[in-house]
Amino acid sequence: MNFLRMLTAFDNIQMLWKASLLLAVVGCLSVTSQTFAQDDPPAEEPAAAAAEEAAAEEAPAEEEAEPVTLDSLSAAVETVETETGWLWTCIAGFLVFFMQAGFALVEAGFTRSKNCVNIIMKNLMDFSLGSIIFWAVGFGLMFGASPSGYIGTTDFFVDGMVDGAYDNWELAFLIFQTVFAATAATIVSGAMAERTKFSAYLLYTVAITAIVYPISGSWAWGSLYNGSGWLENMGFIDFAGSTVVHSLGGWAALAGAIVIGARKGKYAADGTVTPIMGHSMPLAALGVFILWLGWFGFNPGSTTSLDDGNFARVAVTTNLSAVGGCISSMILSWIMFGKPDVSFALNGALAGLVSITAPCYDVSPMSALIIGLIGGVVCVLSVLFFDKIKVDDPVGAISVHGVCGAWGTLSAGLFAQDAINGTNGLFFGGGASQLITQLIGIGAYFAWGFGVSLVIFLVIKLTIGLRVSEEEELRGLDITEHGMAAYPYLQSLESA
Amino acid sequence: MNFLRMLTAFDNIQMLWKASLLLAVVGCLSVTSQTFAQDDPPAEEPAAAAAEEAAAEEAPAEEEAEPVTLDSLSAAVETVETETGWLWTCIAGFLVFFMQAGFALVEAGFTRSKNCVNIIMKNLMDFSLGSIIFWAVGFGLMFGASPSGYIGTTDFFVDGMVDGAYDNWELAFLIFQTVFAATAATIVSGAMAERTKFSAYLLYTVAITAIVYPISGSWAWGSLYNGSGWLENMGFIDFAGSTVVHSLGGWAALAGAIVIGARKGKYAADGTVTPIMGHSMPLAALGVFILWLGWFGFNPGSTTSLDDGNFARVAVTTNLSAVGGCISSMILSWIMFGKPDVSFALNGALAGLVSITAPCYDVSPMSALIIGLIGGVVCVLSVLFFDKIKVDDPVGAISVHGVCGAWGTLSAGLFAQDAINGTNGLFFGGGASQLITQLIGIGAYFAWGFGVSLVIFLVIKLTIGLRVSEEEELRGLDITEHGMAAYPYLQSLESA
Amino acid sequence: MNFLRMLTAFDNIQMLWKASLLLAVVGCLSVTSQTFAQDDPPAEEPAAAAAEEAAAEEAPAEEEAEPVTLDSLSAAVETVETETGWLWTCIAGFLVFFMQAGFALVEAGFTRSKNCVNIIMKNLMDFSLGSIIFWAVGFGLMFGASPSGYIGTTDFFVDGMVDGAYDNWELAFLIFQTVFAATAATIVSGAMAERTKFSAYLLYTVAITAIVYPISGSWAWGSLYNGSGWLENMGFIDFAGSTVVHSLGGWAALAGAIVIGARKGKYAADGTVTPIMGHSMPLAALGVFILWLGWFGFNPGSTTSLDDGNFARVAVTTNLSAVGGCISSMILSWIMFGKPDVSFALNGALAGLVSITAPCYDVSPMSALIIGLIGGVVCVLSVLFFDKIKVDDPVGAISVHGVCGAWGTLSAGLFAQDAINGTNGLFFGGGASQLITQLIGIGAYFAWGFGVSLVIFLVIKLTIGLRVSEEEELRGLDITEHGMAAYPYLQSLESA
Amino acid sequence: MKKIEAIIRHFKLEDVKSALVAAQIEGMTVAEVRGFGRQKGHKETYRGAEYVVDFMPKVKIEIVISDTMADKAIQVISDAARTGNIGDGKIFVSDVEQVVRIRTGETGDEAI
Amino acid sequence: MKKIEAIIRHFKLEDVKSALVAAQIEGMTVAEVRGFGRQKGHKETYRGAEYVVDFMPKVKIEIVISDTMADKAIQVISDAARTGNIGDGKIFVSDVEQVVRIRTGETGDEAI
Amino acid sequence: MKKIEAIIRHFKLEDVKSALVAAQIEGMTVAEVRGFGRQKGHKETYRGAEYVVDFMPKVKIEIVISDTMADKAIQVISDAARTGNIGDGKIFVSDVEQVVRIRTGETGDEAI
Ligand SMILES: Nc1ncnc2c1ncn2[C@@H]1O[C@H](COP(=O)(O)OP(=O)(O)O)[C@@H](O)[C@H]1O
Ligand SMILES: Nc1ncnc2c1ncn2[C@@H]1O[C@H](COP(=O)(O)OP(=O)(O)O)[C@@H](O)[C@H]1O
Ligand SMILES: Nc1ncnc2c1ncn2[C@@H]1O[C@H](COP(=O)(O)OP(=O)(O)O)[C@@H](O)[C@H]1O
Repeated sequence: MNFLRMLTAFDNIQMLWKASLLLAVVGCLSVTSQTFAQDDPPAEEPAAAAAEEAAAEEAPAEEEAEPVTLDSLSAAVETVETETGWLWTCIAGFLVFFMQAGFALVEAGFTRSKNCVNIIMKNLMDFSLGSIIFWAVGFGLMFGASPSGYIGTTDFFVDGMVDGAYDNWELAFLIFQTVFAATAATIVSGAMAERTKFSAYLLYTVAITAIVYPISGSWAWGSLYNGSGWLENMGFIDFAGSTVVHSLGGWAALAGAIVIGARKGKYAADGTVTPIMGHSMPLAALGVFILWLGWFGFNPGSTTSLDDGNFARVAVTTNLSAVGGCISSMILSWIMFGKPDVSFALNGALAGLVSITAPCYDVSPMSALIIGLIGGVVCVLSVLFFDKIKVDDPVGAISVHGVCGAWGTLSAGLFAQDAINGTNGLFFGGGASQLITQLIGIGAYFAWGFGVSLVIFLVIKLTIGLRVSEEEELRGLDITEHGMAAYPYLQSLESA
Repeated sequence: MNFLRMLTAFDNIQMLWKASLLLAVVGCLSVTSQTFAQDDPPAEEPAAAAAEEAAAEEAPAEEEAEPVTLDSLSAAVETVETETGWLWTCIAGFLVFFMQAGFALVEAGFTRSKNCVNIIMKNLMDFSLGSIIFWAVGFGLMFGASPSGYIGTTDFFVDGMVDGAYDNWELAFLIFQTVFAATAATIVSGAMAERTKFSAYLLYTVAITAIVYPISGSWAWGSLYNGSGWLENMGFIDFAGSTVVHSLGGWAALAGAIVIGARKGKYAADGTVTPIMGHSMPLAALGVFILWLGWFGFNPGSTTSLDDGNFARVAVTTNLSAVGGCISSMILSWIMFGKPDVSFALNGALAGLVSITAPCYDVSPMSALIIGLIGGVVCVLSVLFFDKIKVDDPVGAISVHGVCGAWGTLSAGLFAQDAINGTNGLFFGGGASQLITQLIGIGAYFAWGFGVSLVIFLVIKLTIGLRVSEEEELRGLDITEHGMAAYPYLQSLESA
Repeated sequence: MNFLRMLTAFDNIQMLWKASLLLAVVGCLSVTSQTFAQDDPPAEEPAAAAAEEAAAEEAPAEEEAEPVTLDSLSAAVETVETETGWLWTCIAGFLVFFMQAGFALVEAGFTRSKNCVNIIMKNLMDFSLGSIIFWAVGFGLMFGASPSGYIGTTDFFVDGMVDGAYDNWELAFLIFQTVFAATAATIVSGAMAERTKFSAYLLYTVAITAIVYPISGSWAWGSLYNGSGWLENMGFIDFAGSTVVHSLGGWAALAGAIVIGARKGKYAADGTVTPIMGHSMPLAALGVFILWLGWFGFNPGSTTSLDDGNFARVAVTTNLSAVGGCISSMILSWIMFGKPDVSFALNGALAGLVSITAPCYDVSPMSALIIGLIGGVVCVLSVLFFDKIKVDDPVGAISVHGVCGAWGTLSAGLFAQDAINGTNGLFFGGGASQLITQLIGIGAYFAWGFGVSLVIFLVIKLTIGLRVSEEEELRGLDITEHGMAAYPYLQSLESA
Repeated sequence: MKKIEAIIRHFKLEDVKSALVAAQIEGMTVAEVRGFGRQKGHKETYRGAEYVVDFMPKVKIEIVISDTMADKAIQVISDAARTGNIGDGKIFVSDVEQVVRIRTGETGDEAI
Repeated sequence: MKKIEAIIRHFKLEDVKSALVAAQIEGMTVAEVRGFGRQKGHKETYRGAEYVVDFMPKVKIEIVISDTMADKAIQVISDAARTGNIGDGKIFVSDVEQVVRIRTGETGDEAI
Repeated sequence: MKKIEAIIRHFKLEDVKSALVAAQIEGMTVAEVRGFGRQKGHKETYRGAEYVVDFMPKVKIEIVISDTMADKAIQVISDAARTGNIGDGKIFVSDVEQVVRIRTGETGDEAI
C-alpha cells in the first residue's frame, strides 16, 4: 500500500483515476480475504466448532427437545449471567467510545477556532487508525501469551483474521479494549494542538496504538486474556487504567510537547506567559460532561461482568472523585486568582476522574472523595508548573492524564482497604509494600511512555517533520492543513 | 382535527382563545379515550389476561409460595433471559433515539446558520409526528399480518389503543421500531435543507412514516413480528436496515432534491459548482460522533435479545466498517483535492456505518473493514457525481444513505460467510444466488422509495407548494419560517 | 473547613501557599478517614460480613465445589435477576447524569453569551456539591427510617462512611438518587440565570440538596429504602418524580425568580415585555435531545429492576408524552404568534416529559399522548402567564418543571387505569379519590418547595446578597464573576 | 453634508437610536468595533496566567446628514450616550462631498 | 483622491465586487454593519413577546480611488447594487488627502 | 485634525498598537474587515468543488489625531505593519472638522 505516499501527498493532483487505484487496492485486499478463506476449509472446522458451541449453548433453551436437568439448568443460568456480562462490557465500551467526542470537544473548545478542524480530524483519525492497528497488532502484543511478562506474542487480529470464528466474549473484550487504546492515543492530540503536522500526528497514532500502549499494557493487564505481565504479578493495582491508559498517554504527550516546543507567542523571552484562550467554553464544557458519562463505562465497565454488582460501587467512587476534583480545583483557582475559573473546574473534574481510575475498585467512597479533592489540587498546580517550565500544553492533558494518573495510581497504595477488595494501603495499616509496588509501576510507565515517545517524536521530527511552518501556524492549521475553516462565516478576533 | 388548517395558518392571529380550542380538541380526545375504555369492560378481559400473565411470569420469583421445581426454575431462567433481552432492546432503542440529535447537528453544521432553526424544527417534528403516526398506522402496515407479503393489515396502535393491555415485549419492540422509522424520515431533511417549506416537510414526514417506510419495511422485516414479507421469504439479507431504513430514506431524499431543485447560487449556468459551506464543523463532527454511538444501538441492538452474545460481533463489524469508511474517504479526498477534507472524513464514517448495517451479522471483521473502506470511496465519488448532475444535497444524505446503503446491501451478497451466519456470498464460494437476491431487494426499494416519494413531492409541489420564495431563501428560513435566528447576536458573512 | 470563607473570597490574593493550606485540610480529612477506619476493627466485622455475603452469592457459580441443588440454582437465578436489575439502575443513572449536560446546554442556549460561563459553572457545581451533600446528609433525610413520616433520621453517608461495608444495591440506589437530587437542584439555575451571584447560588445548592429536596422527598418515596412517608401511605402516585423532583425544583425556581427580580430591561414600566433572546438555538436544541435521552433513564429506570419488563411500557408512555408536548406547543405557538416557534417546541418536549414523569407507570400509551399534548399547551400558556405577572424566567423552568410537574401529577388521578397498574383515575371510573390524593400531594410540595425556598432566598439576599450589581449584569457574569468569556474571540451584538 | 461618526458604549445603542429617531434623524449605520483609549482594560487570568484586555468592545454609529442638522445630531448623541465615566466615547465630524441613494439615484440632501 | 463608502445589501456583495473588478477597480475593504433607515424592520415574536428587528444587516464597501475614477465607481456600484426596493443603501463620497501603501511606502495615486 | 485609517494584517495588530502607544498615541478604534486587493486569495476545495477565498481578513485601525501628530502616526504604523509582502495594507488620511468627547463635552484637539 502506498499509504505513506498518500500521507505526504500535498500536491494538488486531482485525477479521478486515483480513486480507482484506491478501489483497486481495496479490491486486492478483498481478494486476499477471499483467498485466505479458501486456504483453510472455511465451512468445516470453524463452522463445526461454532455449531458445537451453539448446540452447547442453546441446549438449555430448547427444553422441548432435551429433558431439563439440574446440570442443563445450571449451565443455562451461567449462560445468562455470562452473556449479560458481555452485554454490560459492550454497553460500557459504547460509552467509552463516546469519550472520543468528549476529547474532541474539550480540545476544540480549549484551542482557537483556526485550528478546530484539525482537532476534529485528529480525533476522528486516531480512533479510526487506532481501531484497525490495535486489532491487527496491539491486541496481540497486549493480551497474547507473554512468556517473558514483557510483551504478548499471540492473538494478532484476535486470532481470526478472516474466518470469523471468534468467540463472542473475545469480540466484546476486543471492542472494549479498542476504545481504551484509542483513549490513550487521543490524549496526545490535545497537548500538541495548534502546531503539529497532521501527517506527523497520524504516524504517531500508529506507533502508540501498535507499540507504545500495548507493550506496557501487557505488563499490568495481560492476564485479563491470554497474557501475564510482570507488574500484575507483583500485585500492582490499576483497576481501570490511571497509569496503563492515562499516565501513559500523558507521558507521551509530555514528550511530544517538549519535542515540538511551545506555540508561537505563548512564552515571551522574559518568561511571562501570554495565555492563548480557547475559543468556546460551551464546547469544552459539553466535552467534559461527555467524558464524565463515558467514564461511567470506563471504570464500572472494567468489571466486564456482573461481578456481584460491584459496578455500582465503582460508579459511586468514580463520581465522588470527579466531584471532588471539580470542587477543589475551582476553590483553588478562586483562592489563587480571585475568581472561580471555568477552565480549571473543567480540568479538575477530569483530574478527579483520572485519579480514581486506578483505585476505584479498592477504596471506600470517602477515600474516593479525598483522592478526587487532592487530584483537583494536583492538577491546578501541575498546569501552573508546566507553564513555568514552558512546556506548552493547550488543554492541560499532561497534568490531567499524566500527573493525576500517577497520583491516582499512588493513592491506591495509600487508601486501598482490605474490607473492600482484600488489600490494605498505607493509611489502613497495610504498610508501605503496596505503595512501593505502585511506585514501581508509576516509574516503569513513565520511563517507557516518556522514553519511547521521545524517541519516536525525535525520529518524526528529523524525517518528515513534526511542526508546521510559522506562517501555517499563524494562519491556522484548518486552512493550511485541511483547506477548510471551522466556522467559515464568522469573523474572529484571533491572532497569535 | 383541524390539523391541516393549523399547518398552513400563516396569518398573524394571536387570540388566546384558540389555545382553549386546542385544549378542547385534546379534551375530546381524552373523553374518547375514556369512552373506549368504558365500551369494552376495562377491568375484566385485559386485566384478567394481565393478571394471568403476571401470575405465570412472577410465579418463579415467589418461591416461598410455590415449591421450586425443575420446570418452574427453567421458566424463571428463561424469564430473566427474555427480560434482559427486552432491556437490551430498549437501551439500544434509546441510543438510536439519540441519533436524532446526531442528524440535527450534522445537518445544522453542514448548512448555513440562517437555516439552522429550521433544521432543528424539522428534526424535532419528524421525530414527534413520526412517533405518533408510526404507532397508529405504520407499525401495523409494517408488522401486522401480511397475507400478500406486501403489506401488513393488523396491529395498528399495536393492538392496544386505550386499554393498555400491551405485552411488554410488544412495547420494547414498538419503541425500537419507532426510532428506526424516525431515522428513515429524518434522512430526507438534510438533502432538502435550506429551501423547503416547513409545512411541506411536515406533510412529507407524515407520508413517509405512515406509508412509504412501513409498506416496504414489511417486505424484509414483517416476520420479526406478525407479518411475513416477500423479500425475506427469498432470503434477502438486511440485518439492521442498510436498505430498509437508509437506502429508502436516501432514495426519498433523491426524489425530494430533484423535485425541489438546487439552492440558489449553487450551480452556475456554465456548470461550475459554487460550494455553499456549512456554518459549523464542530457541530457537524459532534453529530457524527453521536450518530456513531447511536449505531452501536442500531446494529448490535437489532439482535433484540441476548442472542448468544452476537451483539458483540456486530459491534466489532460495525466499528471496523465505520473506521474504514472514515479513513478511505479521507485518503481519497487527500489524493483528489490535495488536502484531507473534514467534511468527507465525516461523511465517510457515516458511509461506513450505513454500508455495514445490512451485512453486519453475516460477515467477518476483516470483510467489514473492506466493506467500510469501499463504502468511503463510494460515498466521495457519489457526492461528486450528484454535484456533477446538479442534484443539490447540502449534507450528502443521498450518497451516504441511499448509495452506500445499496452498496452495503450488495456487499452482503459478496462477503457473507457460512461460518458466521449460515450463508456464503460470492467471494466465499456461495455463487451469485445471494447476490441476485440482494440486487432484487435493492432494486425493489429503489423503485418504491424513489417512485412513491417522487409522486408525493410532486403532489405537494402542486398543492401547498414545496419551496419557499426566493426572497425567503435569501433571508434564510429561520426568520421567514420561524421568526427566530439561531444565533441572534452574531454577525455572519453568509450570503446566497 | 473554611469553606464559606473561600466562597466569598473575592480579593485577588494569589499566594501559592494557600494551595498547600487546602492540601493540608484535605490531608486532615484523609487522616480522619484513616482514624475512623482504625476505630472500628476494619478487617473484621465488615470484611467478615462481606465474605459471608460473597460466599452466599458466589456459591452457585462454584458448582465444582458444592453440589448443585434446586435451592442453590434458584438462588443463582435470583442473583442474576437482581444484579441485572442493579445494572439497569446504574445505566439508567448514567443517562440521568447526562441530563446535567442537557440542562447546561438548554440554559446556556436560551441566555446571552455573556453569561454562558456562569451557567456552565453553576451546572458543574450544583452537581458536584450536590453529590457530596446528598450522600452525606440528604440521603438519610430522604430514605432513612422515618417514624413520623415527615423526615428520615438514619442512613447518613448511606451508613458506611469509611469502612466501605456497603451493599452494592445500596450503592446503585445511591448513585441513582444522587442524580435525581442534582436534577432538582439544577432546575433553579435556569430561572435565575443572568443575574444571580455565583456564591449565592452555591449556597442555595447546598440548601436544596441537603434539606429542601430530601425532606419532602421522604414523604413520597421514603419507603423505596428504609423510610416511610405520609404521602405514599395515602397512595400518592408519583412514579418518577413529576412532583417530587420537577415541581419541587420548579417551585424553588419560582421563589428564586420572585426574590431576585427580573433582568434589567426585560419589563418596561408600561408593562411591555422586551424579549431577551438566547444566544444559541443549536445548543438549546442539543440540550433538549440530551435531556430526552436522559429521561429514558429517569422514567423507565425508576423501575430499578427488571420488573417484568415494565421499563418498556414506561419508555413508550414517556416518548409519546414528549412528542405530544412538542407538537402541541409548536401548534399553539403557530396559532398564537403566526409562526412555529422553536423555543416553545423545545420547551414543549420537556413539558411532555415532565408531565408524564408521575403517571408513566399507571397510564396507557394513548393517555400518555393526551397528557403530553395538554402538557405542551399548559407550558406555553404558563410561560406567557409568568411574563404577564413579570416573573422573569429566562428558560421557562418554572413553567416546564413546576407547572407541568403539577399537571402531570394531577393527570395520574385522571388517567390511571386499573388494567395497567391497579388504580383507576377519574376518567376510568375510579372516582375522585385518587385525584384528591394527587391534589394533596401537589399542594404539599408547593407549600414546602415554594415556602422554604422563599425563606432561604430571602435570608441569602439579606446576608451575602443574591444579585450582582447592575454594572456586573450589564457586562455579563462571565467576565465579572469568572474572569473569562465563553467565546473570547467573537464579537456579539448583545445588549441589555 | 457631514458625516458624524460616534464611538459609543454597547449598551447605549438603544438609547442613542431612540433619541435620534425622536429628533427625526432616521438613517444611520452601525458597526461593532473595539476601542483603545483612556478607559483602561481589565486584568484577567486564564489558566493561571494574567493578561490585559485592552481593547474594549464599542459600537460605532455613522450618520450622514445635512449641514444644518449636524449640530443637533451631535448634541442628541452626546446627551444620550453620556454616563459620565471614562470610556463614553467620541464623536468625529467630517465633510462629505456627495451622497447617492442607490435605489433611486437621487443625490445630495435628497438622498439622505 | 476620494473615499467611496457604499452601504449595500448583504447578498449584493458578490455582484458589486464582480462589477467593480470588471471596471478595473481592484482594491476595496468590506465590513459587516447594521443599518437603520426607511426600510423598516420586521416584527418577530420570541416566547410570545413581540419585538422589532429594526437594524437590518448590511455590508459596507470602502474604496479609495483617484478623483478621475470616482464617478465611474459610483455608477458601477449603484447599478450593481440596485434592486429598486427600499433598503438598497447609500453611497457616500468624501475627500482623502493622502494614501500610503504600507509595503512599499508609495504614496498618493500610486498607492491605491 | 486628521483621521488616519490603516488597513493592516490581523497578526500585526499587537505590534502596531504597541508602537503607537510607544509613540504616545493612545486612542484608536479597531474593526474587523475583509480586504480585496493585489494580494490574491487562495484556492480551496470543499466537497470536491474548488473555490477562491478572495476577501482576506484584515484589521482596520482608525485614529483621529491632531494635524501635527499625523505624520508621525503614519510613519509608526507603516513601520510596524510592514512585512514586505503583498497584502501589507494601506493608510488613508483625511480631514476631520470636529471632535467631541462625549463624557465631558470637550471639543477639538482637547477631545482626542
Ligand atoms: N484618537 C482616537 N481615535 C479614534 N478613536 C478613539 C480615539 N480616542 C478614543 N477613541 C475611541 O473612543 C473610545 C473611548 O475613549 P476613551 O479614551 O476610553 O474614553 P473617553 O471617551 O471617555 O475619553 C475608545 O475606546 C476608542 O474606541
Ligand atoms: N443618513 C444615513 N447615514 C448613514 N447611513 C444611512 C443613512 N441613511 C441610510 N443609511 C444606511 O443605508 C441603508 C439603507 O437605507 P434605507 O433608508 O433603509 O433605504 P434606501 O437606501 O432605499 O433609502 C440603511 O440600512 C443604513 O445602513
Ligand atoms: N483602493 C482601495 N480602497 C480601499 N481599500 C483598499 C484598496 N486597495 C487595497 N485596499 C485594502 O488594502 C488591503 C491590502 O491591499 P493589497 O492590494 O492586497 O496589498 P498591498 O497593500 O501590499 O498593496 C486589501 O486587502 C484591502 O483591504
